[in-house]
Amino acid sequence: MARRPISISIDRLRGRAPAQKPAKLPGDERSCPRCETHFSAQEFARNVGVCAACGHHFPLGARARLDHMADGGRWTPIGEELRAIDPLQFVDLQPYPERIRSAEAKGNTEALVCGELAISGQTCVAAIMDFGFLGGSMGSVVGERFARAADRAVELGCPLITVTSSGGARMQEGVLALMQMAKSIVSLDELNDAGLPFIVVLAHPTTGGVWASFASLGDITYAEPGALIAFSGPRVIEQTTREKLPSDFGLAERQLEHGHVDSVVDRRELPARLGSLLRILHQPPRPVPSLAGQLAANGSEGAARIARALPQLSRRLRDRVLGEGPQRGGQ
Amino acid sequence: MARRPISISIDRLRGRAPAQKPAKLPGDERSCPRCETHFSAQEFARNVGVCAACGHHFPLGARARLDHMADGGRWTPIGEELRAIDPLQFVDLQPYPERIRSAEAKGNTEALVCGELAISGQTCVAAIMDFGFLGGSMGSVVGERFARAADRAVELGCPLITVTSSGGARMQEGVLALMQMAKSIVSLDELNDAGLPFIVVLAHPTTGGVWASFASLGDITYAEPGALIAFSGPRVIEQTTREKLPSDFGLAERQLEHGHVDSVVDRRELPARLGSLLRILHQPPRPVPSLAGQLAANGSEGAARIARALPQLSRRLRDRVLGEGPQRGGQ
Amino acid sequence: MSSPTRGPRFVRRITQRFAGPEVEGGDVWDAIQLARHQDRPYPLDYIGMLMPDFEEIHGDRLHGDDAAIVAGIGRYHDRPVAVIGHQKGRDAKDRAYRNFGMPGPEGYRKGMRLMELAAKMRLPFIALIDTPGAFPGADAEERGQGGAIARSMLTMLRLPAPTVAVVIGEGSSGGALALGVADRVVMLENSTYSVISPEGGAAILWRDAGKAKLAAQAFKPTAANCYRWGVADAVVPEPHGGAHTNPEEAARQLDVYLTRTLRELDALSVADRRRIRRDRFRRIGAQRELPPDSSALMAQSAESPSGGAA
Amino acid sequence: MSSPTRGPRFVRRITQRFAGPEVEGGDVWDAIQLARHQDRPYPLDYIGMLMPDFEEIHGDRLHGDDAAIVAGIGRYHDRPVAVIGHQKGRDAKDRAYRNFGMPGPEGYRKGMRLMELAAKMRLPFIALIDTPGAFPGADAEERGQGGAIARSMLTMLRLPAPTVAVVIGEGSSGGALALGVADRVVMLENSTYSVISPEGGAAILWRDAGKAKLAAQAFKPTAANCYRWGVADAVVPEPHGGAHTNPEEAARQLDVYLTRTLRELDALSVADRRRIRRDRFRRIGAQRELPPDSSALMAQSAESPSGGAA
Ligand SMILES: [Zn+2]
Ligand SMILES: [Zn+2]
Repeated sequence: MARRPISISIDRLRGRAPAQKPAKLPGDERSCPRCETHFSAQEFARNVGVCAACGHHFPLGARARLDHMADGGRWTPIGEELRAIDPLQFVDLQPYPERIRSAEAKGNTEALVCGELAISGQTCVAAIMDFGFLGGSMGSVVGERFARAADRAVELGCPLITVTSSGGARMQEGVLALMQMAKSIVSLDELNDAGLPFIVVLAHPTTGGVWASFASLGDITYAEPGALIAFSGPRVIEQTTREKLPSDFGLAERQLEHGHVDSVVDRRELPARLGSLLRILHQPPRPVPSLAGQLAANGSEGAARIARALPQLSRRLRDRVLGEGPQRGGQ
Repeated sequence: MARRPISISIDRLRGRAPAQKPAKLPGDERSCPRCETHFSAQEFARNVGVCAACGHHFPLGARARLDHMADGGRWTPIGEELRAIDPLQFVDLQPYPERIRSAEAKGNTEALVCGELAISGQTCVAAIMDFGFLGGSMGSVVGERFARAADRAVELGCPLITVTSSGGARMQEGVLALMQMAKSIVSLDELNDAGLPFIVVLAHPTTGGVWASFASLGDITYAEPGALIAFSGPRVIEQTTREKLPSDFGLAERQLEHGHVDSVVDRRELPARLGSLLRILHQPPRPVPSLAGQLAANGSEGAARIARALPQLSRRLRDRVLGEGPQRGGQ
Repeated sequence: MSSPTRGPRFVRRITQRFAGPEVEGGDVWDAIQLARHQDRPYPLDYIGMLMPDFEEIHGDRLHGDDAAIVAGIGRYHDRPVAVIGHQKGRDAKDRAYRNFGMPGPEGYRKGMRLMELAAKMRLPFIALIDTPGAFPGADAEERGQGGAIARSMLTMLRLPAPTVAVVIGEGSSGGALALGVADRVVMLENSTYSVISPEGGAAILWRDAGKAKLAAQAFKPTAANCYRWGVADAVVPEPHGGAHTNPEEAARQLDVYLTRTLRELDALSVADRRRIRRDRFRRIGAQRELPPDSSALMAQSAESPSGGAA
Repeated sequence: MSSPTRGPRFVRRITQRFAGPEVEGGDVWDAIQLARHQDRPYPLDYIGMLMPDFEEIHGDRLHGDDAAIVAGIGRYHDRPVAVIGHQKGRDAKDRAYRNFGMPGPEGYRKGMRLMELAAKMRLPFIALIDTPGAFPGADAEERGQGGAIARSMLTMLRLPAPTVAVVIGEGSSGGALALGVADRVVMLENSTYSVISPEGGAAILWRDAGKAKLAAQAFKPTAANCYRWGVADAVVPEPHGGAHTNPEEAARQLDVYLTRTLRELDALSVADRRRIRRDRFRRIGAQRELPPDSSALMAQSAESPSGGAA
């Protein structure tokens, strides 16, 4: 039974220092902000945005993450047809539609990309945030795509996995963006009813309304090394309370110590870790017990006799009446 | 609308310093350990064991508490017929049966006295601990009486009130005493299913297994001023960790600050406070909705039609099937 | 009766009734000032006026008690109801004690205790929202501010009995929404509901908290707009000049609304209420959907802002 | 395979099978030494032997992570199960890290997270009990040690799927029982289950922790006695000399028991399991009941020790 050791200590779970902005270099070269190693775009891609020298985790796009996580890099998009509009006719330093257009020009269609995929042979649905699209901010499209991803997980009876990276709610959609927090919670409640696992991977940074909604409600929660995880960012806190924050404030490793994260996981190991987790959680769909059997088990033979006479009772009704929905996990 | 102010601040909820052992005086006179005022047994009884001068709360017997709380001092005992036995043939410095006999000789039959009563006209069941009976320790009789009190509350559809004062589980009944913690939790789950409030009043001292079971699970939790409330007592903690504890460690007022108590209530005001609370919580028994109506509301007309044809379905089954037991509060 | 001190009368009536056009420009800023008026009734004022008997609960059973949230059981029209609200302070000392109505995780967790009792006893749950946001502090973060807000929403969403959230002053950020996942969400006429406070938004968008007025104009967080966007189900009228000019009348209007709404919601089954509540939030948002065959980025059709009156 | 270092072989077989007479006097003390033997398998050892795949969870989402409790999801006979246990350390450093298997409230609250997941996914829940008791510390008290234990019991009692608690070493005090409110409670042959550790009991009863041997003889906390009292539903045999002499064999015996028991419990409905679980603990205790017409204190009849084999 060769496998990784199970007696994980906090020390071994510790990750690395926080990320800074990568320096711009000529051509496609990059430099690691922590160890200053230079490497090419190919090396960067091969290491899924992790510095091979020191393990620093660079930001990574949602599609690159999906390609990396999915068996054979194959995944089927969910909710791609959804696009942002400008319900408030919002203007700050720039009109909102212009911001959307320039974000879209970089190749993504929104700050959340969802797909159906297999990881180590296990079917799942993934909802991956992209910090490159308006700071991963959560607007109406993010909320609706997340909801459709959850719907699909319920349809398939499989786990939902999310990788978060977000500055929070999208200011430019005002209170409608705020409401997406509640909308994401509704989706989690649907998963709860279906008995399906919700797995969260916190990437740098996960802040504001995303941390204060679905991102903090994982059944199992991983975080990438050095990821900042906070409701209020360090700058806001320092300005408000005039307290000097520790240099590792809100970082994944510190959040682990404070009980908010199950494990700090290197991005390069994420597909294997998720595969193992999905394998453990996998539950074959259970036979829905017959109404007659249930009522009999509950000790009322008379009612059970009646129920046996009711083959027309739909499964859906049966589930609702008995308060026991189908229990499914894994694929 | 004359009534007490609702904007209660922590400051106003604060109580008084911890109790020490009262000094023995000749005759029936007592002396307050805090302010040294002397007073007679009559004065003591009139003030339900509270020093009229400084408000210090003396220990008070369970029967005196019931007489004080119940309208007109009238209450009907529950579980009085239960008595301790010696399942382990336990001997420490004294055989257990001898300890029981001398405790019984002081007038009480066990460390928990239960009764059915009215407070400000509201029916309720009370389970009151007596520190005078083997340090209020929880053995099998305490567990069984508590369970019967809870059963009676479910039968009556009324709230259960407990006043706790205990050194914890009763050593002399060994692991059977430990199990009474779990047994009390079962009773709370029965109250939960019936939707009935559980009100806790923490008196000095509430420690060990009593604090770590039903005493800490009140829907509303009052504490008497100066009551020590802890799982491990200060002496054990100081011996184990060699830390010096603050002088107010575990006291009601400090527990309020730490979020474990809703309000510190002077014993003299307790009947009025409980009466007001019961009045607020009072819910008339609800009509149990018909199965047909319920199923129709759930959107399944076919099933509703079937259900309308089933008058023989007992109410009990209906409740279980629909997952909605009768909801009752107040009397 | 704990009626608040009366402030100077506001002569200008700045908010149109919800049928009218939205409030623009400087008027939005005035609306925000009115929503924050220091004499505006707070939850304990409404509770005092509507619920002659009220038992406040304290503490989260974990760490402490948060005075920025008041929670308890009140007797309302001869039945017990669970009530919660963000409580600001009126004078300097009280304001500090209440932390300006900015809760920490302890406040939301106290709220979840109340929700648990409400679930067990099937009590209607009424939330009165009035906060500039959850408290931004390092301690609050380390005790799980984000998770407390998220879990508060989830717990509220699951309540079996009717739930009503009323924005009575300023509802800003997740700190407000934590108490806002209800069957019905309504706003008092001069209240505001926004993704963030104007100051917070200005600091982020213009990198200058002084640009709060600009931010307010961009967010347009008035009751009339929120009604139009489907964020508020109704707008409860306030007395002429604002709730602070006549708190009893403000409470009376709220009472009329709550009574009618609880009656409506009481008639539903637990399952129906849950479904309606989920659907309500599931629908909120404004986006467009490309037709199935469109070639990705360029398509513009099928605009479907799904907000609007519910 | 994380099998523990083998200790010196225990030559004396000190515990009778559960049909035999109870262990008396000095033998009880020996039983306690065996239950505490430093080479005895701990939860992570059993997990490693029985569940090739295991995902440990960390943290209570409130304050911290408690290494005195291990909790996670394991793959057991091709299905997911939730597993929790008190984890002592084997060497000095590990013992300090695990706080000698004495959990704080964070440990029990991590356990409640696992229970929540087990409830949602309807996973069987297996608890491996081995602790001298919950940690007695001022901080633990202020973060609600008592309430954490109580709530852990209540949460475990409500789980929908089968629950099994196994005392694998020493089960002392509420800190042990916090994980023990299960459908089936069983003890390994050389384990002990007691209201308090012998040292703790001696400190209270004789005011001298050195009288631990006397206390042990008074408490008689062996598996055989607990079975007789109805506290344990079964006793799982250990290899000759104790579990530490042959951990694989100990794990195999546990596996046999768990497999059979989960099969039995799986066959029941959620409602039946809950009823059986409640009834099990409702019945525990030993008291007598006076006949209805007896004149109070003097009556001696109707002795009804309700413990005994379930
Ligand atoms: Zn590097
Ligand atoms: Zn005095």
